[in-house]
Amino acid sequence: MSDIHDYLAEFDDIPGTRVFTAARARQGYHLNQFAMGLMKADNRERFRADEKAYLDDWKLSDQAKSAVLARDYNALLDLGGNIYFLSKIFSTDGISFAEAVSTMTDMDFPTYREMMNQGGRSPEGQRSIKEKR
Amino acid sequence: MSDIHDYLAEFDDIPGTRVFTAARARQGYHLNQFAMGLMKADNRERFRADEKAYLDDWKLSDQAKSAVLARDYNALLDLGGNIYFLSKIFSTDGISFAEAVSTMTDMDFPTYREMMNQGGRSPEGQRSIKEKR
Amino acid sequence: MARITAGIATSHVPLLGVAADQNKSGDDYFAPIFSGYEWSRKWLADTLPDVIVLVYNDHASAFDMKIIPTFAIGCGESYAPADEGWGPREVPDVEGHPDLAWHIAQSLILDEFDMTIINEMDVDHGLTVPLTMLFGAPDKWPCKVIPLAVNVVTYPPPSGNRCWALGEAIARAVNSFNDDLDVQVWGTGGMSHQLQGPRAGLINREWDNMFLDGLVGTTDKLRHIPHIEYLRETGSEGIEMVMWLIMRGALGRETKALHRHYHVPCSNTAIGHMVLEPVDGTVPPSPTIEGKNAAAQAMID
Amino acid sequence: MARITAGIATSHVPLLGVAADQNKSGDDYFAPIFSGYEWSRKWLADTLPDVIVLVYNDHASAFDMKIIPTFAIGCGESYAPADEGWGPREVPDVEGHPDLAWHIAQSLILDEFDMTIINEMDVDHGLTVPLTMLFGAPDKWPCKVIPLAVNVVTYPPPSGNRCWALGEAIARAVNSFNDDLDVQVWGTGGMSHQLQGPRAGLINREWDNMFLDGLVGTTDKLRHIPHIEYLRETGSEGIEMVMWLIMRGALGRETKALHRHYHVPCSNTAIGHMVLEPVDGTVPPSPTIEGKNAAAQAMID
Ligand SMILES: [Fe+3]
Ligand SMILES: [Fe+3]
Repeated sequence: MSDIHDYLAEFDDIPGTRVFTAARARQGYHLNQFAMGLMKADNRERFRADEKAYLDDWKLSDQAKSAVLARDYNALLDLGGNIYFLSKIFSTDGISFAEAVSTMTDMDFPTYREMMNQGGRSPEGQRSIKEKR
Repeated sequence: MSDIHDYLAEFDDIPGTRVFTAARARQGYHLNQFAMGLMKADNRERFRADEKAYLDDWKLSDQAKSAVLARDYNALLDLGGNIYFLSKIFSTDGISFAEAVSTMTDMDFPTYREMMNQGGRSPEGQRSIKEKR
Repeated sequence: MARITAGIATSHVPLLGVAADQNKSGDDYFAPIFSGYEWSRKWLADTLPDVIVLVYNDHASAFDMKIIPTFAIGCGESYAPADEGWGPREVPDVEGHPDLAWHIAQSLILDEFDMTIINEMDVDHGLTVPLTMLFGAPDKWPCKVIPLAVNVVTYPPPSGNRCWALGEAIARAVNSFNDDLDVQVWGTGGMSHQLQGPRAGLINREWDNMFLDGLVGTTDKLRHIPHIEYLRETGSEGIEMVMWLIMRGALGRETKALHRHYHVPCSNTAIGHMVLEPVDGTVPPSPTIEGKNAAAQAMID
Repeated sequence: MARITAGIATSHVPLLGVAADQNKSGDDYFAPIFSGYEWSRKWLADTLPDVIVLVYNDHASAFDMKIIPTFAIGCGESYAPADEGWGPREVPDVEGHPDLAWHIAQSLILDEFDMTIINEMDVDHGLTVPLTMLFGAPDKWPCKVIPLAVNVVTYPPPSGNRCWALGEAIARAVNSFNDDLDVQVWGTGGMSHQLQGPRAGLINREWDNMFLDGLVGTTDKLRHIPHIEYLRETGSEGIEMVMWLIMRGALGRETKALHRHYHVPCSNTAIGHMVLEPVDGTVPPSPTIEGKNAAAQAMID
C-alpha cells in the first residue's frame, strides 16, 4: 500500500520520538484541552491552589491525572499529550522549556544544557531504528 | 486584468442581487455577529424584551440599528448583512423564511407565494444588467 | 476495505425539517416533495451504508464571521443539532465515525487539500434535513455520519473543479481504509434559489435539469462551470450546487442514475434529489509526493 | 501595484522573546544570537515594507483541538499577543492590513487553496518573536502584518510542495493588488529542534545548512523533501521549516541571499536566519478556471 498507512508507519521508526498523529490527537484530546485551559490566569490560579481538584473538572483518566501531578512528560506524551499543549503546564510552573524538555531525556538539566551548548544531540544513529543510522 | 478583480466585477452585473463578498463581509461584520448572537435562547429573550437596549450592546451604526428595528432587510443587505445571519432575526420573530424574503421584493407575501407556486421568478432578463438577458 | 457504494444529492431547505417535525409531510403543499423521496427511503433500507460522508454547508450556525473554513471535516464522536433561532430540532444527535473521518482527513491533507479539522461543533439544517428526508424520524440515525462543511456563504466558495477533485480524493481515501465499510457520499443544498433582494424567488427549471443530467454518465462538464454562471442562472444561493460536485467526483469515472426527483417550489427553492451509483468508480491516482509515499521514499533513498 | 520586495526566514524560539523583554539580548548566551540580526535590522530600516505576510504556526494558543486549520489567513484589523501560560508578552498589538489580506484570501481560494479566513484571534510567540528579532522593542510595530498560520502540530502538516505552491499563489495575489505597496513575506520557525521524548535536543547543523543553501538561486529541490526527512534529520519540531518554503515560493524563480546567520543553541533549538531578495520574481500563472476569469468567461460565452 502506498498511502497514509505507509506515511504513518514510518513515524514509528524514529528513535525516542512520538509524532503527534491523529491517533495520538484523539487519545490525548481532553488532556490537551485541559492544558490549553491554563492559558487563562484564573485557571492557573485554581490549578496552583489545588491541582487535584482542578484536574477533576476535566475528562481525564486517573493515569493522565497522576502523570500531570508527577509532571511525567514522557508519560503524558504516551497518553497523547502534545508538547505545545503541555508547555502551558510548565509555563504555569514557571520552569523553562529547556528544563522541562530535559526531564524527558536520560540526562539531568545541567548535562542536557551542556549538550546543547556543545552543539546539541547528534543525529547519528537517531534517524532510523530499523536502518541503525 | 484577469483575476479576482474581474471575478468580483461581474457580480455587480446581476440584477437585484448582493453577492456576499469580502467587501460586504467586512462592512457587515458586527451586524452579522449581532444576528448570530440570537442563536442563544437567552439573547433572544433579551432582544425581544428590549430590542433597542440589546442592539446598544453591539458595535452597530445607528443606520444598522434602525434597519434592524424596522426589519428592513434590503437595507440590512446594503449594510453588509448576510441572509443566513439575518435569518436568525426572522427566526426570532417567528416568521417564515419565505415571508421574510418576500419583504425584499416588490411583492407582498401572498403575491410572492403565488409566484413561487407558479414556478418561481423566471431567469429571463434577470441574468445580466449589461447584456439585458 | 471500504468502498463508495452510492451517491445521493438532495436540497436541504429548512422548511422541510419543520414540515417533517410537525407531521405535515402529507399536506397538499409538502406531499409532492416528500413523495419523491419514497423510492429512495425504500432503496436505502436495503442498501444502508455504514457511514455517510455528508457534504453540506453551515448557515451561520457552527461558524460565525470569526472563522470561515473553506473545507471543514468533522472528526468528532458526535454532533448535536444547532439552535438556529427557534431552538434545536428535536432529532437525534448525529454519530460520527472518527476512525474513518481522521483517515480521510489525513489522506486529504497528503493529497494537498488544505482541510480544517473539526472535533466539536453543532450541525444545522444543512446536515439534519437531508437525514430527515432520507430516513424519516427514527429514534437514532441508522448509520454514522462524517460532516463535511463547505463554505458557500462568503465569496469566493471553492470552485466546481476543486470540489470535484476533492470528491476524487475522498474516494481514494475511502478505498484505502482497511475496515470493511460501505460508504455513501451525499451532496446537499441547491437547486435554484435566491433568498435575498429584489430578485428573490428566482427558479431556473431548465438549468437545474441540465445540472441533474450532467451528474450522470461519463461527462465531467459540470466541474468547469464558473461561479458567475450559478449566480446568473440559479440565484444567489444556487451556488450550493458546487457541493453536489464533491459527491459526483467521489463516484468516479461513470455513474448511473437510479432515481431522480425535481419539484418547484419548497418555500423559496427548487427541490432536486437524485440517487446515483458508480458504474466505473475509477478516480485518478494522487498526484502528490506525500500522498504516494513510495515515491517520497524513493527520493530519500 | 503591490510587489514582493524581499523574504525573511527566522526561527521563532519563545526564549528569544523572554530575553528581549528582559533586556538580556547582550548576555553571553544571547549576544551571538541577537548579533546575527543586526545587519537585518539596519537593512530593514532602509527597506521597510508596508506590509509583512508573516507565515508562522500557532502553538496551541489561538487554536485548540476543537478546530485545526491547515492554512489560516488573518483578515482582521488587529491581533493581541496571546497569553501562553505566563501572561501575554508586553509588546504592541499587531496591526493587520484587511484590504490586502482579504484580497490575498480571495485570490488564493480562486487559485484552489482551501483557506480558512480568520477575523479575530490572538497571536503567539510564533508571530511576535520574529517581529522582536527584526524590529527590537518599538512602541508600535513599524508596518502592518498579515498573519498566515500553518498547522505544523497535528500530522499531517501541508507538504513542502503545497507550501511552495501557496507562496507562488501569494505572489500572484500581491502582484494583482492595485495599491502601491511593498510587501515582504516572512517564513518562521525551525531550524533543527526536538522538544519531546528521549531524542530531545537533536540538532543537525549539516542538514540545516543544506536547507539554507537550497533557498538561494534557481533550485526548487527543497519543495520535494517529504515530511519523514524533516523528522528523521532535524527533530520532531524541525517540520516548522516547511513554512519557510511558503516564503521561498513567493520570491519566484530565482533568489539572492543578502544575509545569513546560523547559531546553536537557543534553548533546545538551532537558530537560522536569512534575508533573501528576488532576482527573477516570476511565478507560474494560475492553473485554475476561477483564478483566471477570462478563461472562465470564454467558457460561458
Ligand atoms: Fe443551504
Ligand atoms: Fe514554533
